Amino acid sequence: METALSFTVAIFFVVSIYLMLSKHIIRIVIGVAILSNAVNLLIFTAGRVVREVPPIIPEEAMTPLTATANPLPQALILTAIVIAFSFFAFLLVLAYRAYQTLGTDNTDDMRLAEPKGEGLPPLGY
Amino acid sequence: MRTLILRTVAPYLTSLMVLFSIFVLLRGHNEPGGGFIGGLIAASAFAIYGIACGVQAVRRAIRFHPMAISGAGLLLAALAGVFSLPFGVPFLTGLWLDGDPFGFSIILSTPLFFDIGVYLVVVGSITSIALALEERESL
Amino acid sequence: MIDIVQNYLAGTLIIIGSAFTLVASVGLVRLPDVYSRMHAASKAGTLGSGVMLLALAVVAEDQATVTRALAGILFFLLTAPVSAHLLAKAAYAAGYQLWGESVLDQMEPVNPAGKEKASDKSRQ
Amino acid sequence: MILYVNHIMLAIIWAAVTGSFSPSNLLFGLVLATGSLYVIREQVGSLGYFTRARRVISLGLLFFYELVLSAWRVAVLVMSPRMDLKPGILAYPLTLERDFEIALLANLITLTPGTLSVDVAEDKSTLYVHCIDCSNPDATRRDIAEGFERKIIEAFHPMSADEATK
Amino acid sequence: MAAEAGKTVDLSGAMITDPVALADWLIVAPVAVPMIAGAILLMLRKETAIHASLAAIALALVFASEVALLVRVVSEGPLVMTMGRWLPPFGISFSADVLGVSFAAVAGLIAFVCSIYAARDINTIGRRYGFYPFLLLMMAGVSGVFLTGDIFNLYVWFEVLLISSFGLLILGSEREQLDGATKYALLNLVATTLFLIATGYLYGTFGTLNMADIARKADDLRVTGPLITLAGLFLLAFGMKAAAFPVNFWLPASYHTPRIVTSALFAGLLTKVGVYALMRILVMLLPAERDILGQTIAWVAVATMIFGIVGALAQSDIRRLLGFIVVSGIGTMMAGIALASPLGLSGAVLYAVHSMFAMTGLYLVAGLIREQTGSFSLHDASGIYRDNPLLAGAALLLILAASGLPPMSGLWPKVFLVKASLDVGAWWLAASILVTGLLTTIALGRMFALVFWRNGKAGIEAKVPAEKMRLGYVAIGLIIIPVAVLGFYPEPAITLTDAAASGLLNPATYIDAVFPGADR
Amino acid sequence: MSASEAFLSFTVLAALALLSISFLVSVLRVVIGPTLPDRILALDMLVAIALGFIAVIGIKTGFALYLDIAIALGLVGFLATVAFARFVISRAADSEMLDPDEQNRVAKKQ
Amino acid sequence: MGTSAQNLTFLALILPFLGAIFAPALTKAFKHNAAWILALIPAWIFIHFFGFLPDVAGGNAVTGGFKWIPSFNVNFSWFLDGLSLTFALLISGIGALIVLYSGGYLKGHQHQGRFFSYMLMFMGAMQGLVVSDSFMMLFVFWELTSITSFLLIGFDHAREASRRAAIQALVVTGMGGLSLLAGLLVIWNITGYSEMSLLLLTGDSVRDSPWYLLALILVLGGAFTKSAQFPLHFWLPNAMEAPTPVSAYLHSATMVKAGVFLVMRLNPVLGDTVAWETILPLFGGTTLIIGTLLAIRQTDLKLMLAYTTVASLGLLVMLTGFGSDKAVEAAVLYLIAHSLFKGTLFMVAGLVDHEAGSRDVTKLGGLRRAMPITFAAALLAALSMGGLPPFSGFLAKEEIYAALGFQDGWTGFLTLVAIAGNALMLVIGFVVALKPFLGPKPETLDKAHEGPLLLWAGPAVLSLAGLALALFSTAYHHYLSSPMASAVAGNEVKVYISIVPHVGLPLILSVVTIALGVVAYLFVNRLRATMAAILTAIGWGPDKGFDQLISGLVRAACLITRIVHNGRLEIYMTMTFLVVAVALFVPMIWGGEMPSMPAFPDLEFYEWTVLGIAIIGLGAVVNANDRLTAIVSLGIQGFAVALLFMLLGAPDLSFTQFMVETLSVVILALAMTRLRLSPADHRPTGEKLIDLAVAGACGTGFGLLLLKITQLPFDATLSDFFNANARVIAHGRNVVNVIIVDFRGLDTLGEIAVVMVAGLAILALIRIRLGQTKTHKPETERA
Ligand code: NA
Ligand code: NA
Repeated sequence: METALSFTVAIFFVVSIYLMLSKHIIRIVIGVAILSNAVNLLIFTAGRVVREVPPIIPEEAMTPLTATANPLPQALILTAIVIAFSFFAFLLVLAYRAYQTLGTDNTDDMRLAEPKGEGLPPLGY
Repeated sequence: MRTLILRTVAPYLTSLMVLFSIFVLLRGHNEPGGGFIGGLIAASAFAIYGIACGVQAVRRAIRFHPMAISGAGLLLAALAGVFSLPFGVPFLTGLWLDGDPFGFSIILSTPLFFDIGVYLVVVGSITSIALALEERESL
Repeated sequence: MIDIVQNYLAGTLIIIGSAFTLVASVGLVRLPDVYSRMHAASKAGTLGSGVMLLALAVVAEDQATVTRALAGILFFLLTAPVSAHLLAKAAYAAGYQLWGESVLDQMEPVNPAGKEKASDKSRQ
Repeated sequence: MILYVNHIMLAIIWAAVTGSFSPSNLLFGLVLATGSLYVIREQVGSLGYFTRARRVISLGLLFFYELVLSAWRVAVLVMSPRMDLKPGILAYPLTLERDFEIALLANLITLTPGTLSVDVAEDKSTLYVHCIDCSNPDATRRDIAEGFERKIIEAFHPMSADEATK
Repeated sequence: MAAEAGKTVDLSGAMITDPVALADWLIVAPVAVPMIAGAILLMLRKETAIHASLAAIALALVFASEVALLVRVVSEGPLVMTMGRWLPPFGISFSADVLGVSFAAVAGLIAFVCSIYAARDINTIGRRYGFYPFLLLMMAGVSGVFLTGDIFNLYVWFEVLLISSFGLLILGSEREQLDGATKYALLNLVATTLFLIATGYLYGTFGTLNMADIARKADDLRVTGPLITLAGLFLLAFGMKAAAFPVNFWLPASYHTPRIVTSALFAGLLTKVGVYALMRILVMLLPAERDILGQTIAWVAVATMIFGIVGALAQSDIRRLLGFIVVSGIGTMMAGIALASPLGLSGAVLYAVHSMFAMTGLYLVAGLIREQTGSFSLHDASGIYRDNPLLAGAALLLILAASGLPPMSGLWPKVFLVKASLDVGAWWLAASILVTGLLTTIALGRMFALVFWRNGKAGIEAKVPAEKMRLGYVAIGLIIIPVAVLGFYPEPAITLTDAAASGLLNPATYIDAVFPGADR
Repeated sequence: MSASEAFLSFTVLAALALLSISFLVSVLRVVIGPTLPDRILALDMLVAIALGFIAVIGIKTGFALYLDIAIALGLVGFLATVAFARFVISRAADSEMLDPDEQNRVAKKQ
Repeated sequence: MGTSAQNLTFLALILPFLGAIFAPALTKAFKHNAAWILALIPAWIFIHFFGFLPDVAGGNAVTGGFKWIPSFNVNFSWFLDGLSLTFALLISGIGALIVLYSGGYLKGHQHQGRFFSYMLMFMGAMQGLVVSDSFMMLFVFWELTSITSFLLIGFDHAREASRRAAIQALVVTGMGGLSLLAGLLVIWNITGYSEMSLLLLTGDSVRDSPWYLLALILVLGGAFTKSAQFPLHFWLPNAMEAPTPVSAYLHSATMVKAGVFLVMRLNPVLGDTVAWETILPLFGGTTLIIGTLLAIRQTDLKLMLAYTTVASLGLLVMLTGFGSDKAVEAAVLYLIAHSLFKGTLFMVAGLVDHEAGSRDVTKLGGLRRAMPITFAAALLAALSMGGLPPFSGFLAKEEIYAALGFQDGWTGFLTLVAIAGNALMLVIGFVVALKPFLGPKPETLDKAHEGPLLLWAGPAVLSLAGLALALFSTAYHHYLSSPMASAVAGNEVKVYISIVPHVGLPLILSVVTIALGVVAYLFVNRLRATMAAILTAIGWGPDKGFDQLISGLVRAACLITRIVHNGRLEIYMTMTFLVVAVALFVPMIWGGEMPSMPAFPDLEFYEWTVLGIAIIGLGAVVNANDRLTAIVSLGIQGFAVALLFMLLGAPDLSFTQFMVETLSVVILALAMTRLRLSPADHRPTGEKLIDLAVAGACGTGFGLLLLKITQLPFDATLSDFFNANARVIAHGRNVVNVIIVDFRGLDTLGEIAVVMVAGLAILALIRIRLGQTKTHKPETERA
């Protein structure tokens, strides 16, 4: 299972990075969303995989009766998902505002902070 | 959105979803769920309500500014952590009051208040985002 | 004894449910326009998932799960037609045409949302 | 009165969902229901009374029957090698006036054979229905009028005094 | 309420049984106080009048608690509190050592000063849309970074401060702000994601997240585990946060776009967090791997210094110029990490502290320059030496500091780092540090000549009310005091940074504090 | 394993197979489109299939807790459709907002 | 040294700085007469140091100080031997006179107080420099002299020339300072000593070290820049932009001598090697000749003096590097004499400028009647400069010729250089001292008259001191020159020369020099014209070069920065991920951390399906032509991940993932509604391939590393603990939730802080619109 997941994680990364490398702001934002999934799967896999047994203690027991899926990476991923979602939302709205204000979805044209063809600073004293 | 059908169904759906979200919140300690998921469900409910009946309806419905709710959530969660201060135990130590007040096992405890804080933060923030976006739409 | 009945019933239900779901998916592919496809999704699809939830309720060992499964089905029945309606309304308002061989369209003359599209749309 | 009914219903749903009908849980459900109803206080109009329960159940039964039937028909249609379709949108003149009833009708229509509510006219006079077999629009209109619409009127329309005592 | 269910259970195997003294809560205060204050301000978002004072009080409290904590840590060694009473490594430990608390205290002071400056600079709309909550939450994040002893928790605090910085960055929504924020946000997101990825790998390898636990397990895993690759990933992730070349693009793209007080805050807090993390993770947790990467880090340091200061020379906008100087300073700190000798690390920490003060101060000065002259441009701004000698004097002192010239704070760390480089024969590293110092002198000297000495359009009247200027002076003065003290009498600070460096190089006391009595 | 249990586990596998096919078929509709509402509809369908999938997995593993996920999924799946419909309608209000290939599709019957 | 003396010396070191603080207020109160009060500071310091003379003349060094930065082994400690004490006396003595002179010179100036302040700070820095025992203290004061001189040169800040000169001085001397720092640190590393007093005892260990040459070059880098050795001399004439008191003090008597001081100080340590005795005379000699030639070319009094200062510094460096005790004696005598006559002449030049309104020799003349005292002082100084008896300059010149001689080709050559230089300096001295005062008086100068006491006191005292030293040469040698020469030579040296001329080679050379000088004075105008023609023909000098260097630096910086920081997010991203790929693969391959070949995964068919759907969804996202397809496809892969979590025993994750994916899609749809986005990928195919390669490398790297890690044994201690205690102690059956709210509650606290702040930030982003806040126009758009 870990092998298949490692392979899947690799594909997730390839796709997300490929999208993030584009100049299209929305594609980049979508890439960010996929990146978060890639990372979550990565953490999940790194914590090793046990199928189908959730880490929930049965009503009648005080500890799990069988080997369960590793709960810690799940908790970590939950935190990471929430954080990633917050960032995703922010980025998306930022992209939206940037598009609205700057009038372009091409990051090559978003160059106000570091404008093209800037002049030299004063050469005198 | 101008559709009678959605506008009619949405309030009921919303209240059902809010109810469900609280259920998920309270059960989180023992079954899948918890403050975050509960909060997301409630926020989804308000989003539907907002799309169907307009942002102002939601704002009136929740009375407080969503971000204020969010702030209250963070405050509650942090205070749940600080609550352990007089007991000579570290920050965020769980403290329980045993009991079974509602027939199913909710135990009053600092982790519960912490989780409620999480719930409020998520409801507040996500609702705020959805409403702000929706409001902008309907300009 | 109860177990056996539960198992057979649940097994049957999930086969029925998944079959309906498959049919709905096939319909999604085979039917000619978005409005027709909605019929497949909103009927066979809803029934399929509903039946499978029911199966879960059947095998459940506590009453809480049963009531929750039924509540879930209720939620689903409440939302499925609304989504179909919204999608159809949206598609129509946005000007997505009916299938070319549709026999009737009584909607557009009186629908203000579609008005601007009406002029350039050939009518059946 | 109406809110009270809603309260009870929501509290019962709460109990059903949590799986415990203990008094304290029902009480708690009532508290929660208050909260969630408060949220929609503007939209809640009058809803029916317990006396309508029988008619509502009757409507429900009809609906489940139609749902299964419709699913089956669609399945057959989809799986048949040569789909013989005559789709179209028809206008259905509404006699219902209240939003709740119109919405209910529209949803029921959507869930039943070969029909799909596309929209309600602004003036609530017409329901536009997409039919997968629109070869006989009048028959379809009649089916709706005598099926769901009538049942809805029975179940939810304001009753005259004598009806209430039946 | 304290009726604890665990009474019948033996807790000693799972929980800390010693009671926690009230004084130990000092370690939580730097995170909890700003967080609670931020939440309250958010709830009072319409009461903008009280925001500034409430935030200042909270930040003063934070600073005070950090100073008190520093006193304790210096006298008693690392202080640890494991949250939720769980035994480490199961609960999240806050482990305050000299390194972390020193950084935290400096950050606290800077945030406090910025809150004072902001009181004059941020209008009602800025307040209502959360300037102070952002500031406070950022401070909570920064404190969390410096205090936590858990690597995933470190990630969380990184994100807290990052999202708060987003908020500060976009407040105002000017056109170039949006552009800058887009780059800042995306590239920083990549950086923190890399950090998260590396943490995931680390967990998969070590099975633990507690830093002290990792430090004591690293020796065993060195044989089988891919620790070099992990160290490389951490280096990249934190290098990016620190704005090291060639992954520093986000900083020059954005630092000049927001309100000046935000730039000042960023200059003081953000990149240093990355430097701190590099020290903590690479030097303390993975020392053998850091040795292997040492040469790489050194070249990264050189490139960062040189490209940074070259960038500064190319700028017309004062804020952008300062942004590049921040970058080149990062290179200098990386040099210390590359050397990882006691002197080099002490120098790097000292440099970080110096840079936090000096760069914040310079950005605040830039703000007043704009108010006086109406421009941030070297082309236009002028005449301050004539119109406002006090500001010019303050600026000069900060320029001296940033250039590493006596008698201000920049001198000693630079000397430390040059000496540490020469100690190992890395003359090229020493030369880069010195050349960077010279080029910084040129860049800032030119700025001083153009903006302060040159008289432009004659007689620009200061349009700013004196009262408003006064608050700005107070803020800048509060920055200059430590800058001067670090220059004139650096001994106390050096004692601290030496202790910080030795704590990094000999983590035994740190580990013992987290796992008292445990056998290493 | 009793006969009923064997039956159940067989039907579970069969159902999973049917659902797997349904998944792929619906995904196909998302990919081929051709119109926006088609894709939205297919996504809606996917939610329904996922719901069934969850139910079947719940039966397979014996964990009823999956039910809550299914309910929540039903609810938010609805939200997604509402939002998409909202999206389509507001774009319709300003047809220039349509992507060019979508514009072609809307106008293709001319 | 007793405690009280120690305290007094410390007071002497910091008093100028304290004075600097109060100078503006004093000047505000007493106007220019504050000079009288402020001059008491250097005067008292002079007296304080004067008291050390007998002790030092007896061969003892005065030391003292206290710990400053013990952790770095840096002390605040002083070391007063013959060399530093002489310098200290010159600095404080001339300093007192300069303060008075400044009082008169800048009388009524708006910022006279500030000027006093800078002057005193400079004085303190210089004082500290020469008495420093510890390297770091020396360096600190060294840099402080650069900084204070920056402020003084730029005093007249409104003029661009002043600003340029100030920056030039700062850059050149600052560069030297850093070189010095490096040199001192290298020496510190070689010897382990960071104190002069200790270092002077271990010269051999430095000379024998393989790092010697590096240390030498670095130290000389400091000395040569400060002492304006060719080709780094250009900043000094430009520094004449400063008010004349600055020129008189910094650029003749004190600061520029710091380099010579350093060379002299380290002569016992670094000297006596081939490198030392080649480099120093070479640079010194060249500077001497070029300095004098350039001086001839000038018509401005101050510039002429400035170039002769350059020349003199060259001479001093040459002598110090010559390598004999005699040469050291000569250097010491010349240094003292030069300080006195050059200080005088600068002040005279300032006085003339102040009274006559011009410093152009071609426009000056006939002032002898109007300014008799000034004329007298100028004459005395010029004679000393010319090396005529009975002045201290004469003693120096005699000793120079005695030291150089014509022993071999090299010394003969250096002697010729010295003769030429001295002759030309004599010319300049005469031009400065005689030309303004003799001959007819132009009408424009009618109003000129003698300046006030404040102005002429300085030149008068200094010029007389130049005479007095020569007349009382025995005392002079006993107390000053011999101790100083001993300190420089590193061994006991006695100076005997007096105004009674040596009969022999030195005298002959002196006569030749004077004769040459007189002849040249007669042809000075022709010489000047010739030099001007030559310089015009060359057309380029280091001064111009400085401007070219700075603007070239700025241009190059722009070029580089516009390429590296080009404002294109796409490039930034590509670069970043390229580094990611490198960071993954290089250590993995190089450190041998690759995974082993895995077995084919054993998956159920529905697990394959879910993975397949995820991958199809990803493909659809990449392929999507319009954004809605992309969004819907995004939803597909998200749902697939959620299903995967469900299959892998993570219901909470699955739950959250479903919710989050849906909400992401919803927010996307809401936000995208009004955007009119072009559907196409903006990239041409070539770029796509590059991006794909980068993405592929990163993805493969992440996958391989993950595989490697999953092949390791896993330590599940933490999870076992959580499972064991979740219900028992923390009362929760859902272990994941217990971790979230209890075991790792702090993570969650941070997490909700993120959510809250994100909500607020998004609100701010949506709500605050352009122009709603107090706007400031973007600066960056101006170009
Ligand atoms: Na690209
Ligand atoms: Na949970």
